[in-house]
Amino acid sequence: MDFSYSDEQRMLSDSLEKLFTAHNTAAGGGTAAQADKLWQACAETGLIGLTVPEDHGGLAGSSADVMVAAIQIGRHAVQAPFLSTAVAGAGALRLAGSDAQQAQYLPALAEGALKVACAFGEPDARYDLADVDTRAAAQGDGYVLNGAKSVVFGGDDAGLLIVSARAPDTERHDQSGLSLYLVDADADGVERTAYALTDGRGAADITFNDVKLPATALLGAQGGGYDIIEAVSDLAAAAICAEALGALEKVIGLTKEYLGTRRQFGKTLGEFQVLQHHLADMVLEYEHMKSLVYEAGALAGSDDTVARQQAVSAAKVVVAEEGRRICQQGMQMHGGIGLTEEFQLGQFVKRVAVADFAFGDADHHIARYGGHMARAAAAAFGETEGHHG
Amino acid sequence: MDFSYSDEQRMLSDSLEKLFTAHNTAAGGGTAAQADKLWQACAETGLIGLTVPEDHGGLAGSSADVMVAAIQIGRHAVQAPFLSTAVAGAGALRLAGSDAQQAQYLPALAEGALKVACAFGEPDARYDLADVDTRAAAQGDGYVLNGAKSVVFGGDDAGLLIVSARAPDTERHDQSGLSLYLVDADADGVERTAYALTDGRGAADITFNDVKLPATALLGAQGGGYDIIEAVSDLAAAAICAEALGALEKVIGLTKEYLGTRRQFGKTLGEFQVLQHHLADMVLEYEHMKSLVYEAGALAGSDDTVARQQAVSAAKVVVAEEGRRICQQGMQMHGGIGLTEEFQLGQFVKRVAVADFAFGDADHHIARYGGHMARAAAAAFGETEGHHG
Amino acid sequence: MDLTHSSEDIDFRNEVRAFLDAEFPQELAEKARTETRFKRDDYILWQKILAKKGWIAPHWPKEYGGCGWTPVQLNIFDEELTGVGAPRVMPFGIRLVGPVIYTYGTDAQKAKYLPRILSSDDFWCQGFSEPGAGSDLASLRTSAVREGDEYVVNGQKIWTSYAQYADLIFCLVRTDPDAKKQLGISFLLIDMKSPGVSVRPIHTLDGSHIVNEVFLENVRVPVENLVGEENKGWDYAKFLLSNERTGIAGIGMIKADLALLHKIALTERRNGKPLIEDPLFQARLARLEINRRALELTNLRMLTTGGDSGMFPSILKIKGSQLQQRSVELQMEAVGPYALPWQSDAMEPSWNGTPVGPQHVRARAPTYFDRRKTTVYGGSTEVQKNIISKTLLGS
Amino acid sequence: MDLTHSSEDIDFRNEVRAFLDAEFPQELAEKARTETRFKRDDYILWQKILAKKGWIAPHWPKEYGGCGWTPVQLNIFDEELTGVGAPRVMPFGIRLVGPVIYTYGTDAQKAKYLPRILSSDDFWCQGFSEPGAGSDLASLRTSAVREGDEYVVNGQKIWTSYAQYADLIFCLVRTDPDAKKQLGISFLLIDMKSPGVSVRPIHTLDGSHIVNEVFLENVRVPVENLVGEENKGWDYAKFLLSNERTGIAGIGMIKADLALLHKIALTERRNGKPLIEDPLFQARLARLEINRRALELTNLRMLTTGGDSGMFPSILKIKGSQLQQRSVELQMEAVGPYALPWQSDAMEPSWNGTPVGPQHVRARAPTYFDRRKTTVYGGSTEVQKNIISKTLLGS
Repeated sequence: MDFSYSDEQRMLSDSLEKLFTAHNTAAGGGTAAQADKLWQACAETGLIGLTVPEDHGGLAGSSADVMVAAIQIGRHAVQAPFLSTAVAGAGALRLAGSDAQQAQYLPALAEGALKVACAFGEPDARYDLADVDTRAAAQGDGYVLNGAKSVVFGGDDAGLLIVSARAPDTERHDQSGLSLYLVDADADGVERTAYALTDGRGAADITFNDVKLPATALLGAQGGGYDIIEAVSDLAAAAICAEALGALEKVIGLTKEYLGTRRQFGKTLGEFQVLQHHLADMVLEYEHMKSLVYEAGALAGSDDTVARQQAVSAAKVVVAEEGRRICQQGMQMHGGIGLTEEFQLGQFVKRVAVADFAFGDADHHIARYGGHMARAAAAAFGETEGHHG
Repeated sequence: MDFSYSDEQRMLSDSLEKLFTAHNTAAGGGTAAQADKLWQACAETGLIGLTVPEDHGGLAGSSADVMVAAIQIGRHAVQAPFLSTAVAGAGALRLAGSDAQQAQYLPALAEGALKVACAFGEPDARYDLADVDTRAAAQGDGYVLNGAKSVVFGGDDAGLLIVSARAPDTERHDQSGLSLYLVDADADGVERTAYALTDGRGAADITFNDVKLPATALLGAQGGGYDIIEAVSDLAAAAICAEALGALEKVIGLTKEYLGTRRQFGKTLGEFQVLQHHLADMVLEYEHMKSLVYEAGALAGSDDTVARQQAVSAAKVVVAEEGRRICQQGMQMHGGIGLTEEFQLGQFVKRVAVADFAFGDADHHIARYGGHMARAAAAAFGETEGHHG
Repeated sequence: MDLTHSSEDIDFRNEVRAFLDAEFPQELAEKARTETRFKRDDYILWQKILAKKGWIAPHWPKEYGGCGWTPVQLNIFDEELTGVGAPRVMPFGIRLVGPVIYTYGTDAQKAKYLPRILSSDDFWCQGFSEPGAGSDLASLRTSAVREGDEYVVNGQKIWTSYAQYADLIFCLVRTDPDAKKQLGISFLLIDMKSPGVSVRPIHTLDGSHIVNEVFLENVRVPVENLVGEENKGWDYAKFLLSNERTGIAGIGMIKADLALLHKIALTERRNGKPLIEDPLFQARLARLEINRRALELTNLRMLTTGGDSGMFPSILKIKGSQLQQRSVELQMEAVGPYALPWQSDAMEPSWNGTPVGPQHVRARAPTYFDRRKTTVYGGSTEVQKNIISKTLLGS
Repeated sequence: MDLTHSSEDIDFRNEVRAFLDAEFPQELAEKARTETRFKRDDYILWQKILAKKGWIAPHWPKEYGGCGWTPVQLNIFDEELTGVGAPRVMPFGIRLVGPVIYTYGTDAQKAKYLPRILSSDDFWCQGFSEPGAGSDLASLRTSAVREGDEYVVNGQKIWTSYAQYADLIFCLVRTDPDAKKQLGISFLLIDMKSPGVSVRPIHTLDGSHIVNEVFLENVRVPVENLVGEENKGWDYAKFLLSNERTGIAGIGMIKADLALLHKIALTERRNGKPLIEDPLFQARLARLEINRRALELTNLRMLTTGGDSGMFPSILKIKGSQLQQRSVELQMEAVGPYALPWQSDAMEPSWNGTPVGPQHVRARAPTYFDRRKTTVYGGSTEVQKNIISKTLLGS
């Protein structure tokens, strides 16, 4: 039982701290050229290939290592597509890719030459990853893809899309009908509407109109997509929780600083007991959240699906609910200044707001956690009958 | 639009204030003799016959008048069975009784000579009033009753029980199979286990074993019981909300007083900003609750079933949730003393705890309110289809 | 006790509805429907229509152009207007400085300003807050030094809503630097076109531009622009702030927000059902509705009984601002992943890009951030709770 | 970073389980199952079994009888014991006064008291709080005046848990009435059988009798019962209270509460389904479980890293006491109308009335009221938040 960073993790964290400080990421996304430069620098530190196997040019890092990196990304409000490429994209290729596919894509990914985005969500699906209406029909040796994906993280400038689609003869929510396909983002019939998310990072809605795919586009087994989709989504959820944790550390730090300096009615704000207790509440919830985010980081890559889902959902619920509350309290205690674009609090608050609604909201994860809980309870005590009779 | 008491209501409230103060009800239930004396005094002021029609010896008061009385009952922690006899019992007889039945029972009720209890709840039914397993089978001219009722308010010493039971050939949850029956509490086959509720008032679990009932025992139409049961339950729910409101006024008053006098760290507690704000929160929620309790009182007797249910459920949800929170905060601010039997805070807190779980808990009423809300929304905007496609 | 509306009130509501059916401009209705941000011309257009009807300042005394309506009628009026999505009547002239002028102003000031407030020919803004003086308003430092028939004003105001549209600003200024905090303050009317006045926009987290910094550098203001007595400005400010607070529960707005929320919750689906039928979301929504109900009743109770005590405005302000926030928070929750794309620009009338998702998702995240201000301005929640507990416990 | 238990820890857990299987008395298990209140003999019975095994004071230094376990093992031990419903080891001797004696006591005191604490031959209670000194402990007024070889003690203690069972009480007394608040206090050990000591029960809202008032009238206490130096008692009290706080998160208890809650939620039904499958109840329960998970991890994080700062005990105390309350609150909600019958007496071993409803409903309302104390004692939530904010902001 050890909650502290390993030496390697500490080094990773320190090097990212230096890198992001040097690139002044907290000032916003910057120009395209600046973003490219940062991305290359990230590749050079090994960040992009963090979870890529060593023989494909990566560091073979764990989900806990991803967490360490993501905390720094959140603390520095980095807008680079780490989550979509290095966590989700690399995760899907690692988990489902054939040797040939891994060899084809992972080295380029780790070098920063290939951005990847996972396109799982659909306009009407909310957070149900099995609710897929995009269809891949067999045609000749390959497939033809039709459908629409929405709010694809990193979809704005990814070169490779990993798309969930179902066999045409399967029903809308049937998990076993799902497969994953590798799609060149510049292929004919791929159309994307790019936009920024609340925290400034890029995303897209993407439609596929008769997109022709070769046989080699299939990622993993035919009909075996759902488990991969869930696993990748959990990797992303755990990472965005860690990002939020880093951002919340800043929200609390800024608030603490403001309370210590801003004066009103002849005192610093920090001398008002009500504000002291609000700050104490923020820290209280933050520390408990931190433990859950650590656990989610540790288990996000676990083979034990139930343990993984419980840990990720627990962290996600608390990040969504308490994270939102901490941000609201932080804004409130800053007064007007906390609501301006100019002051840096806003970008951290917006970062947390994205974590709130990405990869399943609180209701989604409370239901998933509750389902596991109910099953475990039933197994422990056995189903019982009405007792009063 | 007028939220103030009428002159008659003010007189009723004042006379009860005097009566309960004179009988020192806030000191507890007292001896049986003291309780009898109080009950007779209540009858003499007209309290027990408050809603009984004038030609049966009552005051023909409205549900708003019941609310006015119930607030005083809560403020003075009166344990007399007002709710079971004067609200629920009288309500059921008024709403469903034939002329003969009303003439037979209501005058005795109003005089304080007959206590009545409504036995609707069952051991396995939780708050579902249609979930009735007690059965009344036709036999000769009359019926034979079998079943069990639980947590019957006033069931400990009522002379007359009003029992919900279903026709033997109807299914467990079928509303249309329900009827009401008047049962002599001393009849053969009636067995009761009497006990006190958390706030000290009397209740009972009651079983019926082949209890023979005459034809005249049927109250209201055969199979028409459910609407009456719901209406009576709403009368009781509105009244217990008003009781809780009165008790909460005391909880807040005692807390305010304590904050003003108790000293710690060289100051009165009331000088600590955090405690000031806790008190402000209590009052803030109390004032909003008060408005809802008033509305529930005004509409509890309404013929507009939807309006009645919405108003009662709204009040009940807030009394349960915010009432509990106010009590917790009140106990917390009193520290140890607030948790002792000796100090009077406890009995008001326990009063509110009974209102919390009687006649439907927060989940029950939030679902009822939510159902009306969803239906109204659908009617206003029309059912729509998935929109993103 | 009678909690129903009288037949007079019902007639009145119908009269307002008929007026709105006939007179509320189609173009404004369309902007409201698409959640496009109103601009200066939109406000003026609507205010002039209300002025023509004689309904621009209903709560003013009749002699100055008011309507003589009961508090309940004023409430109905507010509800119906916000119900159709009408731009809110800018409060700065009508609700704030107008009553100060007709209560404390000279005849000349009344004659000069009141008609132009009613006609919306002058657009006003409010110069109270300063960088170092937010909730602690009385610590303000903008100075006005008398030189002959003029005051020379120097200082800075902040959080000035719509200063970019304004013709005039009413300011609190310090005229006696030696007096104790509240005692040396005066209430001054300043032409925004005066030399030395400059406005710097403050962009807020929601991506909009409403508030500003206003810089005052050697601004010369005629002494006739002083309202009431010199160094008595704090009294007028307190009078003005008490008017500000009563309208701030925002019940009309909350009802409009909830109507939109219902619409969204009927459209969005979870587990194959409309969100409004999802047990968790329905319970949250029902709780919010019940709170709205409680606020509305409490507001009416206060209006009809005059309030039990001085803490009622604070009680309404706290609950009202909470619900104004909570309703848009649930709107945001309702659209799920579509809360993520940032489409604040799509709310600008001039925007012509490609929107993401259906109409109803665009304003969700920006509106969530925008509403955070409601617990900060007009006396923060913390300040209101101080007021309540002071009323309860003495001080 | 490695969040799994080591194999040593797993072995240890199995060892504890094996011991409990073999040694936890059936009669105590039955009392736990039926939620019957433990009495003096129950506590002593169990403590003597633990003492025989050598596990009665595992966190003490080995030289005094401790086990040398790691913090994680101590945690496992606590979890397993509460998991089977074992009576909690009374903290007054083992957790509170024992460490004070072996840290600050004389050799004679160590020799006299420590063995009898370990063997449970002495039952201790704690005399800190006074009627006018709750959270503000240092304002205590019980006086001890030196007369020859004795102190003469006069005063009153309150909220003294289990004073009715106690052989000895450790007290804070004021030995220097002129010194500033914290400076004139001493730490005294008093025999409860001394003339002048009397105990008055305080009955609490849950219907139980745990706490008492203890009156001290001209009680003569030998000077050798002074611990450490005269007027330095505040330091020892602080040391003692810091020990009190670390155990107070009550994770073992929360887990046991949740196990019972699961059982109830599987049994009780709503809309034809077990309550644990009801969306609203399930979400509440899941939220509580997630909080329990967070508390447990945070506790382990603190134990293994030594805590990031001085605020950790307060963080654990606040969250722990909240969850200790919340879990029994949900237990009460789970039984619905059966939360109404008041059956506190049915929790007494001597009771022989007719219970209402099934076994699991009886203790619900009393336990709800009993648990309200957890946010009051051991430093109230408000005091803990003061500590946290002081750590964050300085003071």
